[in-house]
Formats: sequence, structure tokens, C-alpha cells
Amino acid sequence: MGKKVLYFITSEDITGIELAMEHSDDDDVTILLLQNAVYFANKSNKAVTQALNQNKKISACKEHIDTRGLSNFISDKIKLVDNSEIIDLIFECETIINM
Amino acid sequence: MGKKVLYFITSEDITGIELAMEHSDDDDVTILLLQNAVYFANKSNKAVTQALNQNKKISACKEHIDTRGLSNFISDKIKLVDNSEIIDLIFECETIINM
Amino acid sequence: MSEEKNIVILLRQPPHGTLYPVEGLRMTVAVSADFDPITVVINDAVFAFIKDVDKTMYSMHIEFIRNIDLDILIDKKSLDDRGLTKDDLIDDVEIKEHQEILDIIANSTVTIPF
Amino acid sequence: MSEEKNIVILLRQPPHGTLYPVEGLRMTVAVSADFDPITVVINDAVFAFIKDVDKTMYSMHIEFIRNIDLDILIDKKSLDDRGLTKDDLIDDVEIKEHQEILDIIANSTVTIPF
Amino acid sequence: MLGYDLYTVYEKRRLRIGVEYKQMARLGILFFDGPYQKQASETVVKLSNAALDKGHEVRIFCYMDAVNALLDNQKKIEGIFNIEEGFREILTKGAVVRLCNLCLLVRGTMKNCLKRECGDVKRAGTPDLAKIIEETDRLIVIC
Amino acid sequence: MLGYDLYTVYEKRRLRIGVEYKQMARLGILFFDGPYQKQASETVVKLSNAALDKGHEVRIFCYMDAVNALLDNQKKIEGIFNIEEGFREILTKGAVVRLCNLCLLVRGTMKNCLKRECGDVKRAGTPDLAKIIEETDRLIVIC
Repeated sequence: MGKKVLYFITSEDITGIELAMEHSDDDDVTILLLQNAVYFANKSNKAVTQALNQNKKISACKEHIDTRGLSNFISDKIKLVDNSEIIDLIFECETIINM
Repeated sequence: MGKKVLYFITSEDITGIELAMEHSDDDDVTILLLQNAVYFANKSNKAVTQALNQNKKISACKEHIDTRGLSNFISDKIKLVDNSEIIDLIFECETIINM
Repeated sequence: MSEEKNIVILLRQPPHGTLYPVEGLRMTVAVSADFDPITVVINDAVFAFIKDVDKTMYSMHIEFIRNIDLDILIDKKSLDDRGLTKDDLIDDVEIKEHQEILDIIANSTVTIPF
Repeated sequence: MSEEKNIVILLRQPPHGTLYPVEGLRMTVAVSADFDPITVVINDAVFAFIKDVDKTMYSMHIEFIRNIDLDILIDKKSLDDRGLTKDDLIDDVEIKEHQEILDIIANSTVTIPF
Repeated sequence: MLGYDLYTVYEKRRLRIGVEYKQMARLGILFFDGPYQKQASETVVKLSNAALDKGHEVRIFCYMDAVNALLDNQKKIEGIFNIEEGFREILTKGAVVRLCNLCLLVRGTMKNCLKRECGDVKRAGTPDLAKIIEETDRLIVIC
Repeated sequence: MLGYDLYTVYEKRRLRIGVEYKQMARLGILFFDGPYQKQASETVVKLSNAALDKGHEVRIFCYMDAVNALLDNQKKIEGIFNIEEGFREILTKGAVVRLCNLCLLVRGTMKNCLKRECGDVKRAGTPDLAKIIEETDRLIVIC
């Protein structure tokens, strides 16, 4: 395993997820979804389903999922994280790719 | 011909063009592109090419095309209009669908 | 003049992260004094009407619109695209086939997007 | 600490209608005092570097970046998707294959999107 | 004020010359975005100018961030279209501008907007948009 | 001011206890959007609070419309997260906030922002973002 990389995705631009999916498997990649980017976590979203099948780690901000009433619509493989865990994740990763 | 309808598209949301393409042929439909919606006028955009093939009228704001340097990239079938012509178009149409 | 105008308030953005759909409903309420606006819901705005969404800002407007017998119409195609069904939505809205949604927009005098 | 940071300024929005790409270039210029930022251009931001675009707000920054030998790299895939070629672009930028763009982003310490 | 005076003129003109009036119509404009982040406020100014120059009446409703387009003291910067100046110009030409009251309150910009001496610019509520829709011939929305 | 005092504390702590310091890190945050139109400013406040509560240092750069998040007199409205109050809280906890000077000037909101008595909030230029990138361990951008 290479370095830990965080795709920190706060916008509704699918490009961030596409870039993450194309990221080298040598690195330990986590995709973190916040704000309206949490809609990408919807089970019917193809890009995220594909990323999960590729064994990329995907987390989503729990508060933003809950406000939007999405908890029943997202895959079990997506880890819900609170703000404190998000801060830990940010400092654990050596590279942050903001989108 | 039914009534004159104007799709007044100022946002980069392709939905407006999709709705216009699905609009009944009984009406006289014009699609007007402004601001960053003028990028839809790019020859390589499939939705707009299809709309042109369907004989929908497409106009684009000349000033917004020029600022973006797009005049060589758009189809000859797209009519460039200045602000005065845009105002005339607005009052000529009985229905305005803003997007 | 006012009686002849058919106004469609078109919600298209997701319910949180922006205030657009809630402002759209507020506009439906405001405009209802003079017109009979139809609220049409497409794209990610359909998420504003799922059962579990936080409706702190929404419920007052939705209730008002229901009480004065105005319609909130959901585009079935937008639901299908998002893997949502009627059961996921609250009861105060009505699902319409995409063609009906298109006809309603086509027959409006003005469509106002949010 | 500063020498170790690889900063990518990622332009992704169209050049007019928003001030994002011009603010991105302004940031490249500002950050260049302490770092060697790489400007990477994807999606509709590639339109900021076509020959005929209005560059009133851009030229000063582009010239500065060229004069201090920093790279502005254009994603070839984004060009292809928009039917654009090298000939459509100004000379001050360099086109890179999509895989190279990915590698540059992957090797950054931080990528800042505009 | 000027806007409503013009309105009276148009009404008189309508009674007098009938057909000619048809070319003098009323345009409503709604927009949502603040200045300098997106192009909307610049487009509103330019289309308003075009409509006013053709003798039409213009009534604008500023909703959400759009209320910030009417802030005072916007510094002129070369190469950037100054939105305040644009609105001052169309107000002088008779445009009517209504600012969403609640939107100003929540943003804390209530006291910093252009005042009545600039023209017919006033705080308003959403019912005023209904009024604009009712009293104009066409409504465009600049997103 | 408080922010820089904390910085001194961390530096001393680093010298004193080495490893423990690793858990006290510096977070940089950049954002672009104004309050009430998009969620960014609320997210900035909440993540800053979480970081500060864990003992980290937070330095925020407000770019473009984001400068309006620090406006004074934002009226509290039920159901809407008050951004001014949020920023006052994190400033009290020691967050450092820098406001893009040119962005304030062009918007006409220069004189209406929170003042130094609220904490370490100051007008700044883009080089100050470079400084934030240099002096923090991680930079996140809230779009």
C-alpha cells in the first residue's frame, strides 16, 4: 500500500468520484461525501456502485445524510461518519484532493 | 401552428433543452441560450444537434458567445441575437419557460 | 389579465444544501393569492418530498398548499431515475407521468424555476 | 515544511459567467511565492484557454505564470469531449494525456478546485 | 417613483394611440444570485437597459442573494462590470426594483442598499412578486 | 489573537512532549460561497467546531462570496442556521479567519464585517492563503 489519499467531495460534481475511481490501486483511497455530494451515495448511482465494487472506501457525512432522509437509500458499504470522525480522517490522510 | 413558446435558458442545466426537445411540434418553439448555457451551442453537444435536426429554432446571445470566443465552434443554424432582439423575442412569445 | 396566466413553479434542486426548493414553495404560497400556481417537481427536487427528509422549513408551506387545494406534482421519470417509488414519498403530492408533466409546462404562461 | 507540499490548482469551471477560473489563476500566482503550484485544467475550464475567449481578466495571470516557468496543463480528454484540439488553444499551455493528469493529481499534497 | 410615472404615461398613450402601445410592454425580471460570483446580475442590468431603451417598462424582483446586487459602495475594479453602477443607471431610466425583505434581514445587509433617491427601489415581500407577475406582460428568470 | 497564542502553546507543547503533539494539528479551510444560498458556510462552522473541540487549530480563508459569511447583523430566523453566530463561536474558540480584501471591496461590504473584538478576524490578500497552506498540516476546501 502506498500513501493514504482522501477525496474530499463537497460539490455535486461527479468528476471527483470519477477521478477517485481512476486513482491508482497502489494508494489507500477513501472517498468522503459531504453536503449535496451525499446524493451520489444513492444505491441507484452507477459511479458509486462501481467504486464500491472496486473496493474503494466510501464514507458520507452522517448529519448530511440524515437531514436529507437518505439513510434507507444508501448502500450498507458506505460508512457514516460524524464531524469528529471527519476531522480524524482528514489528518490521517497525507493527500487531500478537494472537489 | 399553435402558440409561440420561448425556452429561456440561462443555467447550465441541460434539462431545459431536454424539455424543449420533448415539447409538442404543434407549437412554434424557440430555444434561447444565455450566459453559460451558450456552451450547449457547441457543435459537439448532442442534445442541441438533435434539437436542430428536429427543426427547433435555437438562438444564442451574441455577446455571451463572443466573450467566450465560441463563434467558430457553433453550428451555422444557431441564430446570434443581441439584447434588443432578445427583448423582441420575449414579447413575441406567449409562453416563457425559464430554466 | 391575472385569470389567464397559468403559472408553473418548477422545483429542480435538492431540498438541502441550498434554499431553492423551500423558496420555490414559499413563492407558490405567495403567488396563490392572485393565481392558481401548479408546483411541478423534477430532478433532485423530488428528494424534498421523501418521507424521512428534514422538513423543518418545508412542512408549513406544504400544508398551506394542500389546504388551499393546489397541486404538487412529481415527475415519475425523475423518481424512476433515482430508484424512488410512490411509497417513499409523503401523501401530499401526486405522481404524474413524464408526458403529463411536459404538457403542464407547455400549457403554462410562465414557468419559474427554483 | 513548505518545500514538501505539491499543490495542484484545479480549474474545472467555464471562464465566464463565474469568476472561478480567473480566481484560480490568481491563487496560482499568489501561492507561487512559497510553492511551485501546478495548474491543471479539466472540464469546461479548458474553454478559458481557447484563442478567441475574452482574456481581459486572464492575460495578466497567464503571462505571470509563464514568466516564472510554472505549468498550465490541459487534460486531453476534456478537450476531446468538447471537440477541441491543440490548434484551438493558446501557446502558453501544455496538453497532457488523461493518465498524466491523474498522476499529477494523485501525487499532490493538496488539490484546490476552482 | 419614476417607474410608476412612466406607467401613467403608457396608460395615457394606450388610450390615445392604441396600436402603437403594443410596442410598449411591461417586462418582469426575477433573479437569485448575488454580484461577482455569477453573471446573473450583469445580465439583468443589460437586458433591462435594452428593454428600457426600446420604451418598455421593467420591474425587477431580487430574491435570495440577488438582494446584494443593490448594495452601496461597490468598488469599481477594471475589467469587472460594476453592478451597483448598472442598477443606478436602470433605476434612473425608470426601472422598478423590489428587494426581498427577509433575504436582506437574514444576510445583515438591510441598511446598506441603494436608497429611494436613486429611483424606485424598495424592500418588499414575496406577494410583491405576485404583483409583478400580475402587472407585467412577460416574466423572465435569470438563473 | 487567540489563534496565535494557541499556536505558541502548541509550539511549546511540541518541544515538551513530542509525540502527543501529533494529535494537535493545524487545519486550513478555504471556501467560496456566501451564507444562506449554499451550505458551505454552515459546513465550515461545524467542521471548525469539531476540529477546535478536538484541540486542533483552525485557520479559515474566505474567498469570493464567502466574505459575506462574516457580515454583522445577520438576523436569526427559526429553522435557519445563523452563520454569524457560528463564526462568532469559532472565533471565540480561537479560529483564525482571513477575509479576501478585494472581494469585500468589490461587494461594498468592507465596513460591515465582524471586528477584531470578536477574535482573530482580519482582511487579507491571496498571499495570506499561501501562508495558511504553508502553516497548516491539511487544507480542505468546502465547495
